[in-house]
Amino acid sequence: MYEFVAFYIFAIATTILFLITVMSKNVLYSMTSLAAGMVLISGLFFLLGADFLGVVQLIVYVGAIMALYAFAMMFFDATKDVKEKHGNSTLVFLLGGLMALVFVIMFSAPIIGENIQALYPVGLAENLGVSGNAQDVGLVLFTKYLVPFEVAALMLLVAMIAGIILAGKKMDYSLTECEASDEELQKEIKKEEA
Amino acid sequence: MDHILSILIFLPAVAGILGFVVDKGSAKAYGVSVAAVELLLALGLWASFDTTNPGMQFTEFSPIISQFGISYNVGVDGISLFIVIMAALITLLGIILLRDDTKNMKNMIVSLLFLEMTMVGVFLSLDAIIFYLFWELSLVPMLYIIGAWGGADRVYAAVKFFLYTFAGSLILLVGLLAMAYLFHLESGVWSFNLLDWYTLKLTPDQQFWLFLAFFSGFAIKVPMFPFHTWLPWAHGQAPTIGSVILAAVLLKMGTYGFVRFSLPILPDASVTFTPFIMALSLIMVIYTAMVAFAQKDMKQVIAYSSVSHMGIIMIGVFAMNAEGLGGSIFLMLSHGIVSGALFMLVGVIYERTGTKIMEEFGGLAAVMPVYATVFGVMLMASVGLPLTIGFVGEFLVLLGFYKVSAVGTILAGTTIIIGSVYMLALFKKSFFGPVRHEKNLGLKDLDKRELTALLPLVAIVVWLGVYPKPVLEPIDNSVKALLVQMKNHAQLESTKEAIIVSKKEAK
Amino acid sequence: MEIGISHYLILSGILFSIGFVGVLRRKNLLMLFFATEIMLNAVNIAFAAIGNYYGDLSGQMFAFFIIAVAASEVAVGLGLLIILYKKYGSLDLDVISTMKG
Amino acid sequence: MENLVYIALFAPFVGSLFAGLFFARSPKTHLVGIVNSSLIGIAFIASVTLALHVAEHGAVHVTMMSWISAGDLSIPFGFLVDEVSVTMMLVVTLVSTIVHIYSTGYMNHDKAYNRFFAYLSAFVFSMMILVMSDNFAGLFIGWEGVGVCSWLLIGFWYHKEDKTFEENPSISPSWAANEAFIMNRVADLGMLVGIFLIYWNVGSLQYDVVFKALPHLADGLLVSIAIALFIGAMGKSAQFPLHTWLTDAMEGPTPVSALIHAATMVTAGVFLVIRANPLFSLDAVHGVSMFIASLGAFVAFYAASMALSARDIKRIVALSTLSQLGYMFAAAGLGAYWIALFHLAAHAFFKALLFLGAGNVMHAMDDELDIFKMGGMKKVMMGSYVYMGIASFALAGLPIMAGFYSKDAIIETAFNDGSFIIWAILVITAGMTAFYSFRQVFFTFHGEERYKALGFHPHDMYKYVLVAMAPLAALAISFGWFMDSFHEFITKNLPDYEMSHHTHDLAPFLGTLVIILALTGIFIAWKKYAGKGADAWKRDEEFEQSFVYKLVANQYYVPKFYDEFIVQPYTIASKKFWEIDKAVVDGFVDLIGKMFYKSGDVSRGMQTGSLSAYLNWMGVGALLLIVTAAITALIG
Repeated sequence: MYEFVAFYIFAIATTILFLITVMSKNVLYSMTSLAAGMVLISGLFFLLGADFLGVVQLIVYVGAIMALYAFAMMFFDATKDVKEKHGNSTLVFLLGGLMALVFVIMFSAPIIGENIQALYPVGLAENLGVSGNAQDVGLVLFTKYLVPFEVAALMLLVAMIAGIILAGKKMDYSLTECEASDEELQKEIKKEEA
Repeated sequence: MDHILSILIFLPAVAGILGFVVDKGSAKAYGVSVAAVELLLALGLWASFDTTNPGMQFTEFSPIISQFGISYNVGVDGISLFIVIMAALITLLGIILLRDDTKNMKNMIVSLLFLEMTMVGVFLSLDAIIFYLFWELSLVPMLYIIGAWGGADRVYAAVKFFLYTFAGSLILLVGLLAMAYLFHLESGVWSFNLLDWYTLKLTPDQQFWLFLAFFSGFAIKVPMFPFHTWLPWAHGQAPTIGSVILAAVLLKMGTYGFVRFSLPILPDASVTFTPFIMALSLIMVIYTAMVAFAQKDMKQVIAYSSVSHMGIIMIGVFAMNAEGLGGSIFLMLSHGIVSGALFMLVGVIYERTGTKIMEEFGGLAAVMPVYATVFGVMLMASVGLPLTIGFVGEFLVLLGFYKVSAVGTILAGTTIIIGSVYMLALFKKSFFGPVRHEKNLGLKDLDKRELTALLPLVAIVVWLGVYPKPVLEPIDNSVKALLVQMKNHAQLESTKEAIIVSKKEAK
Repeated sequence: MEIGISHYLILSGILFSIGFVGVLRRKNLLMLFFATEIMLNAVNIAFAAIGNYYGDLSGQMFAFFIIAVAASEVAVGLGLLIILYKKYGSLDLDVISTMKG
Repeated sequence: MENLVYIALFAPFVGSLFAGLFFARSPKTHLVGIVNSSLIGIAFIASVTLALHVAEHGAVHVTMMSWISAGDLSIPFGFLVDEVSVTMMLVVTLVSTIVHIYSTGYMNHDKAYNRFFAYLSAFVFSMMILVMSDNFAGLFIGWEGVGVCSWLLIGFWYHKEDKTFEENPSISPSWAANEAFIMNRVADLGMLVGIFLIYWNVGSLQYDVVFKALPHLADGLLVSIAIALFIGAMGKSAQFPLHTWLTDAMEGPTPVSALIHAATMVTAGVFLVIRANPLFSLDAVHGVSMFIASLGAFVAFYAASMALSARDIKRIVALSTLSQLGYMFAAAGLGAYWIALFHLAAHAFFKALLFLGAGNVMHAMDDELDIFKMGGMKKVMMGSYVYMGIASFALAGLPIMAGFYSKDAIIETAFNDGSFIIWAILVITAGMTAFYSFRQVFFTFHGEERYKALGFHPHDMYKYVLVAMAPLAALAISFGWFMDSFHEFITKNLPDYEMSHHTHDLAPFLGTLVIILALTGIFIAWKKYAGKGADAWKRDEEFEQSFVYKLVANQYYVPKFYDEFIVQPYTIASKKFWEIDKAVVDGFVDLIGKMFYKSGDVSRGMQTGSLSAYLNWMGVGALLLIVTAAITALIG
């Protein structure tokens, strides 16, 4: 009963919050509701017994990614309403609705393949005398998924460097197309000289 | 002699790669010498070939992907031996005939050498995947030859040639994979080895669909009516050497495919489809011969005549007796030699006058007597005059097919009438009558380079016309073995009846 | 009332569709990023749910990697967005379309 | 003896190679003419020796080597010299020798003198293969070989331009050559079918094997084989309806017409029927044989009627050849094979003589062919006049002459067989033959000297040429005297044909009837055409407007018919097919290609460059994929 209530609360709340994210004209509202939705999703993870994942979700998504968005927002004009064209929104909702419908049909249909066996069953760590989700995850992550994990680490490093280079250095100049901004710069310089 | 087949296949390829570093001026000499070595090797193969053994000889086998039974597997028998020799010969003579001022000579030589590799590879491979590899690779050099050295519409022609034949061979590939899958189902192991496939007994229903898949690949290559329209375009736009090799060797890949794949693997379906093939072939023979008669361009006449003759070859392949099948393989050789020579001859006059339209000529016999004589010999071989190479094959094919259908043979036999109609009309328009243009009066007769390329062909035309035995005997042996294998392999009684290895046995 | 895997999957599908609608509807690049995040999270839920259902940790593992990918995507993507904004002064997709066929 | 067979066979071939390979491009040299003539002469001498040997010891059979062997089929190059083939060999080599010698004079002024001898000797070689071969495939080699040589030689003056049908019914040498080749090929197809039938039912193509097996075959099959082979014979021997090429073949040089289109090649069809007599004399194929005889009689009359009005000196002779071939077929069809062969030989001699004489006239008249432009030429061309006179007497079948014996025998055969219609036609034709051949002689050599007014300066042929023609003249006169010994010689191999007593008793009467008719024909010709003075220039214009004259003069409109109903429709159909090929067959292929281009063009609109549009499309695609996946999952 407890799970039932918790699931529905989380589910309905995330749905509403994400709908706000998608529909809102204001970037700030969108971002805020997105962050809130993320938090609630971590709740779902806890419900599913994926404690570690829930924590990671909280730390990485809400802590890191949303913070990144928030900082990025400073470069843009966040107060302005986002201009949207709603010319073919019926098509969009039709597609989205159809998609949702298909998913619902798909997933509510009896699940086929009952004979699938777990490759890395929960409770692996119990053999070692310890228990808990974090322990299980650690065991699998650093044995079977060691190479992907390291690759992911490398990817994050590369992404970090890329982010820094793209956004960080020489914030005044455009790195890709210089001519336009150069002219502007020169104009400004001339103005200053004058 | 251990790895002679591999040497035969890869010598031109290696030489082709080395060809990139050869000096521009000596490219032709390089090409000639490589092709000559290749021809000598092929002749050496013939010399050490055991003519009494109908099976595969000089086989080489080394696995490539053993899980799927894909292996490098080559071998030669009486059926493929002479086609390989012909391919080597035609390539050599074609290179000799190249003009010294051909642009990008080096690239041309390299393309030709690669083409030679693929041609030899197709005829020697005994593994379906290797076969398919060479089969598709052969398109690439040809595409370049047409697309780079061709006439005004060369790109259209090259693309049409490529896409058309490529589309067909993709279906062939599906057929080959399906065949391997069926083999796997039956025997539990994967194998693309042709000789393994020969042992597989398929139900007539399976054979039906596989035959259709094989047919679409091979028939477009042959090219059978109504899939022939890429050919006039390709010939019309290709440079002389391209047309020569296309007509002489590349088309034979289609009929060879029928002989090597469709007949022995799918004997029941082959017999079931015989009326269908016969109908298409007869249309090919008569219809394209008539179209050839309507042409104004000399090269197009010969292009369409190629289609018409390929129809006769197809009829022979599906005669299902030793006479017809042996004859059709001989006819492949003879058509290769004759049509190759005819395209060379057209190239000669095109180089001199810059036109191939027959109306522009007239009276060439007086201006270029040697040229006219060589053309005349080839013309007579083309219309199947006895004691020329053309007769032996045509006679045997018609003789063999008579057993299958008398009416069909009479209709196919009209080729000797309508074939001579368009060829003689061509000859009359261009060689007889008064010289129509002043400028044609000063045309030079064949020079040494052209004679070197053409006289061997004339000699072969006469030699194999008078004494075809050295070639016909190994072919006959292998063909009989093939028919025996088909007969043992057939599922239906009616098929067994239709296949006649020897009449004595039939009685 | 038992909450089964279907519930989670349906929720995941609905959230994914919401993200999908966002992707289709929004013209602002930043909003597109948000929508993408929603879709990624929806998938994460599905992974976690299925993993839970089968008692297998692989689902969670994939969710981890997805989070890692999402993080790097945001890092690079935001950098690109800033450059785009500086160049065009806007993040509207219709404004920055250059590859017309 | 074996060597002699090879000498007889290959001497002409050597000559052909000699002229063709070594002298093809060198200027005219008499060496070629002399060497080739002597090589053919050697072949003749070898043939004579062989004939003597055969007469004494029987047939010589040699096998040189195997030619084609595939499956069960095995065809050797085998040569059979028996009574029949040696007769043909004698005729061929003798006439060829004389024609070769004649040609050294006739072709003296021609640039392509060497080439001519190469072709002519090649023809003799092919003809020798044809008659000497011991199997049907070998026969077919010669059959096609003579066809090609005939094509080369008819088109010898290939440089002449095409004329309209009204100007020159043969259009041009090259056209006539092609016509001859193609028409022969039509018949060759029949022959090939016959060969196929024989092979699949007998298993061999050797004459002896085949003939031994024939009685065991089914009746229907035998009839088919006979019909197929006879179709082949019809083409080569120019029987109706495949006859038009023969008159057009006169475009070739006259020695060619004499050798190929009168004496030897055109008789190949008759030879085939004689050779295959075990087949044609079977009861089962009696119908076919009767058809052969009837067709022969019809052609005899049909050709003679056309000859009545022809004005072209060579056409007259060609048509008379056609007519005489009809006689031969009539005899062969009625079972009198040896008489057919006898007439074949006799005809070869006098017809060659006639042609060579006509050649002399042409030579003298600068290749003018119209007999209306000649007349009274016996003064200037005494030698040719005598020769042509002798040949015409022989052709008309007057007593003592060769033609009398052979033709009379054929007419008697028809009478004996009880085929009175054939008999009547042949008798009437004999009268017509006498008329037209002497019409030609009188027009040319007697009467008003019209050529003078037209500015010709004729002179007779070289002396040595005239001397060389003498053997032919001698044989044209005397060949008939050897009828009995020939009969004895040939019936060792061919079935004898016995006249009934009734016929035998009536023979003198029948002979006289024929002679009277012939003499009447000659007399009418004399009355009408040998006159002098102004009358000689006049032509019966009223008659020339009549339907019958027009019909005959236009060769019964058969060439017109062929042109209208075969050549033209074929050409039009070819062009239509080409258009169909381009528009429909190729068009369909291009349509597929265009479809792809078009779809690309249409879908190019999707590339708006706007990312959101792309995303929309991606959404559609994703949805489609998911739907597909869902449906597959549901089905599976």
